[in-house]
Amino acid sequence: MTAPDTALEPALAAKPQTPFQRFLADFFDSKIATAGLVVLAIILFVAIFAPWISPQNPYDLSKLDIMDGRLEPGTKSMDGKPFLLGTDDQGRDMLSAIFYGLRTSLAVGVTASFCAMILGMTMGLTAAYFGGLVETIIMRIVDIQLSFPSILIALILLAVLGQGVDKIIIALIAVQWAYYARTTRGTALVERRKEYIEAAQCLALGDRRVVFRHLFPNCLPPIIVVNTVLIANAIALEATLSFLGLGLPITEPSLGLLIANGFTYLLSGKYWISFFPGVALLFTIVSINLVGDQLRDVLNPRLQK
Amino acid sequence: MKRIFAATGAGLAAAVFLASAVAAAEITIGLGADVTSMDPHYHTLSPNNNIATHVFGTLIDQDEMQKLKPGLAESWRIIDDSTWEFKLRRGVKFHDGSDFTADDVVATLARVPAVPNSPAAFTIYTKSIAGVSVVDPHTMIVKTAGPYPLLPTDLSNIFIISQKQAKAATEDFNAGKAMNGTGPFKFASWARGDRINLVRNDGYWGPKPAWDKVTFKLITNDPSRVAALLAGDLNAIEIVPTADMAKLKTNKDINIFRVVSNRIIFFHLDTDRDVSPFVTDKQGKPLDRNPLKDLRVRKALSKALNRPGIVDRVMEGEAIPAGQLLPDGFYGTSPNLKPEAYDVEGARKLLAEAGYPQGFAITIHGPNNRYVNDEKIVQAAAQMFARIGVDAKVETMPSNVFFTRANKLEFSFMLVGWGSGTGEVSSPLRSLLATFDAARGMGTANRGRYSNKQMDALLDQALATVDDAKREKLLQQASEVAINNLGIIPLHYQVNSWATRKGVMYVPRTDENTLALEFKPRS
Amino acid sequence: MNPPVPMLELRQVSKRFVKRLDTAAKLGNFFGAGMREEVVHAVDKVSLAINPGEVVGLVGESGCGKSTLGRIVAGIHQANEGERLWHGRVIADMPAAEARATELKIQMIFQDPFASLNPRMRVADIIGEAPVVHGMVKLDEFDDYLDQTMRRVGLDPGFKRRYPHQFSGGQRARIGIARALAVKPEFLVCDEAVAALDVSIQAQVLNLFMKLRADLSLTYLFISHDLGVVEHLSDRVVIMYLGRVVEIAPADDLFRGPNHPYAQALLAEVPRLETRRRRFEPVKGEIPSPLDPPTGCHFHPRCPHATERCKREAPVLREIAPQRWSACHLNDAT
Amino acid sequence: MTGGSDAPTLVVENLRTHFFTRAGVVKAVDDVSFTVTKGRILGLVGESGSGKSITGFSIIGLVDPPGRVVEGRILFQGRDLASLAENEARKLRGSRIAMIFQDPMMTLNPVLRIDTQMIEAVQAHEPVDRETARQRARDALGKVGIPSPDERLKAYPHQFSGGMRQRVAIATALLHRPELIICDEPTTALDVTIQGQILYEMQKLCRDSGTALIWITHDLSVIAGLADEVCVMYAGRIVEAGTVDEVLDRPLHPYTLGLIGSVPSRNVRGRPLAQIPGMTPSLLSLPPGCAFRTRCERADAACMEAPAITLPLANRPIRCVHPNLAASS
Amino acid sequence: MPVYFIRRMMQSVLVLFVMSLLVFVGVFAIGNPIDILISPEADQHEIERATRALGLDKPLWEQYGLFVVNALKGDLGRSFVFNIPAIDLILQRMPATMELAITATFMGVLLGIPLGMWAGLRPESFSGKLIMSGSILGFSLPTFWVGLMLIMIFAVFLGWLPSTGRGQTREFLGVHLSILTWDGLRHLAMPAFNLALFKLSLVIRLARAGTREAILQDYVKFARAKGVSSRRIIGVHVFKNIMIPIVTVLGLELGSTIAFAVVTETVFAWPGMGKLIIDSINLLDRPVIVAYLMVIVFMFIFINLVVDLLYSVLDPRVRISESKG
Repeated sequence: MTAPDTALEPALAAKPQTPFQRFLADFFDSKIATAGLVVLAIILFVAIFAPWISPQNPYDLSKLDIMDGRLEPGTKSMDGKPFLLGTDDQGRDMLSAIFYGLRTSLAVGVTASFCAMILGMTMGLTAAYFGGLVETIIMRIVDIQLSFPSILIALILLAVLGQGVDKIIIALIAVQWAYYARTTRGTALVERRKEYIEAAQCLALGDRRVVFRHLFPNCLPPIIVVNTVLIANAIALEATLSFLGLGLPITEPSLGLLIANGFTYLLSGKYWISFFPGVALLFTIVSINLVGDQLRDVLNPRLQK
Repeated sequence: MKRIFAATGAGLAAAVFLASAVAAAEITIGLGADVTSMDPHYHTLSPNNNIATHVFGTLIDQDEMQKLKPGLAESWRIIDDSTWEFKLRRGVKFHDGSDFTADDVVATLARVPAVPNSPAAFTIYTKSIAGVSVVDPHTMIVKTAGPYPLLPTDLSNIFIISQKQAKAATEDFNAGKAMNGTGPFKFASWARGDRINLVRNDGYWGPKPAWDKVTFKLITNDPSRVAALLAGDLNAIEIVPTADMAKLKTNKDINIFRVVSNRIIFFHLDTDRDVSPFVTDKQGKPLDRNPLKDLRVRKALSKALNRPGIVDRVMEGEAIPAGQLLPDGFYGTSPNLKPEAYDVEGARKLLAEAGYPQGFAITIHGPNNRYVNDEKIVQAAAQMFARIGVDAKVETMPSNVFFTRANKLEFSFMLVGWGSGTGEVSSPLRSLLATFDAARGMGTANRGRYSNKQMDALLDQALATVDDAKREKLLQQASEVAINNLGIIPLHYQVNSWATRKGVMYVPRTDENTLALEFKPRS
Repeated sequence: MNPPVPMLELRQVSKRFVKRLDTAAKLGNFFGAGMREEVVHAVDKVSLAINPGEVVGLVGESGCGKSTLGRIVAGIHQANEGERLWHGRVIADMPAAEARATELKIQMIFQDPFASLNPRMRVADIIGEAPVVHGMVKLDEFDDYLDQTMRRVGLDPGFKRRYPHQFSGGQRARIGIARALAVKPEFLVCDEAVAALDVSIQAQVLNLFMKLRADLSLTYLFISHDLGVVEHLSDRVVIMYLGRVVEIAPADDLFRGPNHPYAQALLAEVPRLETRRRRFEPVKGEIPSPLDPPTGCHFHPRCPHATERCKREAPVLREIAPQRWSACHLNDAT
Repeated sequence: MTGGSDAPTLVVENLRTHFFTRAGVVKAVDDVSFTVTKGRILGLVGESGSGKSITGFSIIGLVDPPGRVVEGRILFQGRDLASLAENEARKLRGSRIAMIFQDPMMTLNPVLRIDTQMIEAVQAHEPVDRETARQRARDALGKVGIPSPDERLKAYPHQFSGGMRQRVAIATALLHRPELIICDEPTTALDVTIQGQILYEMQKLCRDSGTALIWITHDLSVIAGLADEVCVMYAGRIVEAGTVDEVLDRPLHPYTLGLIGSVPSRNVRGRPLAQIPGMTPSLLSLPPGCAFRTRCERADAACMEAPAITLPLANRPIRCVHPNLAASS
Repeated sequence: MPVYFIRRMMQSVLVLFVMSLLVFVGVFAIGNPIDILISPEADQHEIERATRALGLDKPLWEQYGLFVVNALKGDLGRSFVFNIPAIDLILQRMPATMELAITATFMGVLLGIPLGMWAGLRPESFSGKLIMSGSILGFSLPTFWVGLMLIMIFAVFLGWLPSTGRGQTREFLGVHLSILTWDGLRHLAMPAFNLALFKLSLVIRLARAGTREAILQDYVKFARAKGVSSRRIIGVHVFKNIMIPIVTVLGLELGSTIAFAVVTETVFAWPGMGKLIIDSINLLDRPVIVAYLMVIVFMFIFINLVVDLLYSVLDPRVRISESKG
């Protein structure tokens, strides 16, 4: 009567998936999200290999010739090189500039969000796990920070710090860490009350082990979702700050700065200086958001079955 | 089409009325910089002065080429080196109907230093005055501390208020209560940051303004301003963005008016210190001596600049290559000074002669929101320096940071500009190139700490010479010394431009002022 | 003859959950806002002794504190007051290493087969983590040990590389049991361990519990709201109401004739297969909020026999017959 | 299989409700037939995934996509509900047929007051003014034993306990004196003493007003005390039906037998329970033939054919080729 | 309730203190306002006079102390540039920004909720997917770019709407509002839409997610079982439930809408606070920066208060909690 039942449900037995495989299968279920991921992959490839695939190094001023400035897409330079997407006012090949700009934008967005994630997650986990005064202090700071518009914080911070990739990354981290801290703490508080954590405590596993082996991995999914959204936000915010004249140095333009530079030429019909970077930015943010949306759905425990 | 759209709406009567009134005698002008105060003596800032020029009069006016011409003073003469007599215009009335007399001038001069909290007072134009005496209501004597030939020029910047407003506070002007001048337009209203409304002063002593009502709209964003003009919301705009110039020129509905300005764009360079912070060898190690102290190096850098290229590509033709401090024809400019020709080979040779055959590395600093295309010019220059082996890095920043750092002498090589409000060459010579002497107000903007005894002597002499012809000679000599020695590297003069809807004409001005009086319907 | 030393004993254990006032609230009170700390007496001075090999059922309705009591026994919650003894020794006073060893002897089986397993760990890790961390098995023996543990609870060791979501509810319950068994416990606290399972699966798991008890001579504290399950499994039954124990009795005696009015009501309400088309005559009233429990005897508002005294005075748990304890003033009268 | 003398309130014939998911067609309800008579209680028993709840939803017409009633007739007082237009069906819902759900914490809209939710239920079927509707709601609350109904009408659901909310749901169901109430495990989430109260109310209601009741549950013990007839469901099909006494005392189907054996109170204390081996199969991948085959001790080659409903004894429909006739003697 | 206020007040005082300190140190670190404001021809004497006039000759801590003392008296200082009380300057500009932000929020709500609910009710339909794709675009497009595109299309090419500026205003309760005139409305339309785009996308997503979740809830099924019409279920049961997150998020977003007006105001030359803060940062007009931040913080506190109150109205489960959330 008490014979061990070894028969697993056939449906389950047929597909021995790891959570990751299951996650992949769910993810690719949506065509539009898959398309987003493909676009994102192309963008990432371009960004990473920009120095090897760009016709020109747009960041090296000695490679530019101002006499090539503002050429229309498809025209040839003075020494015969074609400019597929035209040039900007400095004679920068727009195609190369977009490749490099993607690189900068993504680097800024990803680095800033990643650093903010590390900082925010540490803070959030610390707050959730220790509780008490530590939690009160951390969460007050988070509250204060979140009760203030991000763009203003970035604006003032950048005014103080000055320009530069490092500066804008610092500003973006300062703006974003609080979101991670809040999300992490919220999730950690929910997960902490779950029975598997109690089980781990009951098994007399050490605090650190409980936090890092049990609590932390289960807090990750919402943070990953927040992360994709915030990377997109960081890229858009950087573009906006560049538009407002703060942010990156002019010689190493990100997509936002390229748009801002071309902005002045829009009404004069030289659309390509602003338009193509705008399209690149659009594709980047949309694809990240598409992927993020799908991640949200796939990782949402309530929609999971 | 717009009319039709408006007429279908609820505000039908008002819209039609407004629309027809525009055709009659109204003009709406888009301004590119914000007006901070209505007080004519609070802050010497071009947008403020521009509005004040409409409402208030000055003893001496500047014409469109900044030549002095009689204003509220019909004539003036020198009695001795430090005594001037002014004959005031008769029959001039303030907007409130009271007569203009010498007492108003006295009251004005007394108010100028008494405006509280001014961040940039008009006292820079009155400090030479030692005493004023009224001979009769229309004659007055002004005594200066020493020989001071620039008195008329300075006075052309002082707006005369009525003695009734002698004690008025800045707030009273801002609220419009004290806006009582002798100018061609009366103040009507000011919506801060948005618009200023003026109405015609029918009792104006000079030529009758063409407009019953003038509206200045403040649209600091360049494309927005152009768009507003194209959309027909504005009749005219100032500071036409260079980027849009080409397109606007081909637009049949738009007229463009351009004139060279009194603003020069140039590079200031550290010719003082033996080790300059941003000049290094190509590996980034400090050099044992500062190459910028070597005239040959400066010359090489100047030759490396393709001025016509910058004018054509960066400035879209809206600039003129510069060879000295003010465009030819301005008082004190030298006919002998011409823009340096673009000569890469010559530049390389000079560098080699100076001991830098491989070049060196330098960082060019510049503001990114102060001058037309400032950021782009710096980049273009960096490109050009790269061609003669000088590795130039570019660092631009908002002007608030830039000027604070520049004043602390943190830079080695920087892009700056200078507009001569006085319209003559002593202004840039004194501020940019004279040896720094804070107490005397010499070299106040000499951020390269250029110092040349010969130039200093010539300038001092000129500033004490009241005779115009003699002074001009001295100023020309001083210019030649400073420019040939490359105390600064001139780049170009900006071109001031205005764009109007078809049917409105403007007389472009070198001083950047946008005067409603000078807009005329095409007759 | 001295009574045997109980394996596990609780003495006057209380657990309160307090929502404290913050600075602002204190400041508000200074101006007369009249804010109070919210205190839930989840467990109120409960004493309990469990002998080796015994199965004690702990019964009560929602909010009665039975789960909290279970967690105190398992060492997950610390009691605010009172002592927990293991073979007569206070666990809190033991040296750290010994205390930890003791905690491992007391394990818990949880209710929710979904939430009680870490979704990001493989079955092998879920079961095997603790014995490895605590050095209870050598690495080269680990696989054998794991297989043996899995087989013991009726799981195919071939599935040890899988994740919890790939198992059915009943299998998950088995994984939870295997996890507890892996550290060689002597005492198991089962908190509603079968409540979430279907009847047919529930029967399998109950059978497993009984088999393990026989094989490994385990002692159980079996917490459940299902009187049928408790009746089937337990030697003795403890009934709780709003944080207090109202009756303790051997299972046979209790189901033959409950003493406490609450126990009587509870037993009367239990639907049974044997009773057909009965007329339900329910006990009146709602279960009060543990935030604001009634004065005196917590059950008095619903009790058909309540007197004035019941409103004022909380009855103590008294031994009314050998092995039978009850907390009711009615027992004083006779 | 009917025990009553009145005309049946509801006759379900060969009902099939399928869910068309990406993974395949889930036959949640597969060829289900039964009859409910006025004033009597039909128990629908099964474990999770047996299709008992979907049967309830199919009757009241609330099967959500991707689910769909694909076959069968649902005759309510002679009208076939399965063929009604949505608007016609809506008119029946809440007035002639009502339903009570499992989780009382979820069935009331948390942001609407009780009176709003009850008045809309009144006004959905009768064009009465608010005051009359409120009066009706108040009476209904009083009837299910809610004290001071006037006050409670103005309250929000969160101010009620679980038991009280279930009473409100019952009161709402009673507003139009329906002929049929479908109760989907309405006491599962409640404590024993509160369950007793609810069962009491429902029983009284059925006795007093002659409403027919379908009581869906997994708990055989509740059925034993409450129902008149019982249908046992397994994997979307009814495997056995009959009166409560017949089915519980003399189960014919091996599954019913196992189910009864699994109830602890039925067994000798401390002895192993008579369990059913294995686990409930996924509806997506049912074994061919009899769905219970893989867990059945009696299974043989004959079970590879899907068994049809047979009547081995009078009024004892069963879906099994090896009915346990010996036990029923 | 009183405790709730005390808690909010304590938080706000802390925020105000920290913000003002940061701005003081920040502006000090950026540069010297005199360098920007003064005429470059000014001599040493004039520079010193101006420095004294603006109180910048004192050490930073003393300047800050003075500011705190004055702020407690309700005086946030005078603008360096405009020489009028900074707070007046901001209050003059505030109606324009508030008008823009509130109009944008309303646009977002009025368009977003129906679209979002539609997409939530028909998640698999073409229109539902189209709405969602649109909302992702709205999320992703940088505000400034959209602003310029709007000007290009509606002002330059089509000539339907005025390109920039605020248009005619009419005074109402002492505040100049452009929403009260036809001309003003025409000017408001584009910037408000530009600013609303992000909110709109947000509302669509919230409404869609809320609807999708709500229609699966038992109470919706129960309402259907009661025979309630689907129009009432969607319009009352679902609607009231999705309003809770929307009101909360939008209320909190109103603050950042006001802040993000910086960009829209720059593009559309809208004379609001946002343009003022950018200019003030450029001119290092510290009193205005400080006063602006103070006003924003106060506004946030006020908005939070209103949101909390609204929240307790919309969601009866939430009292203005006497205990910590």
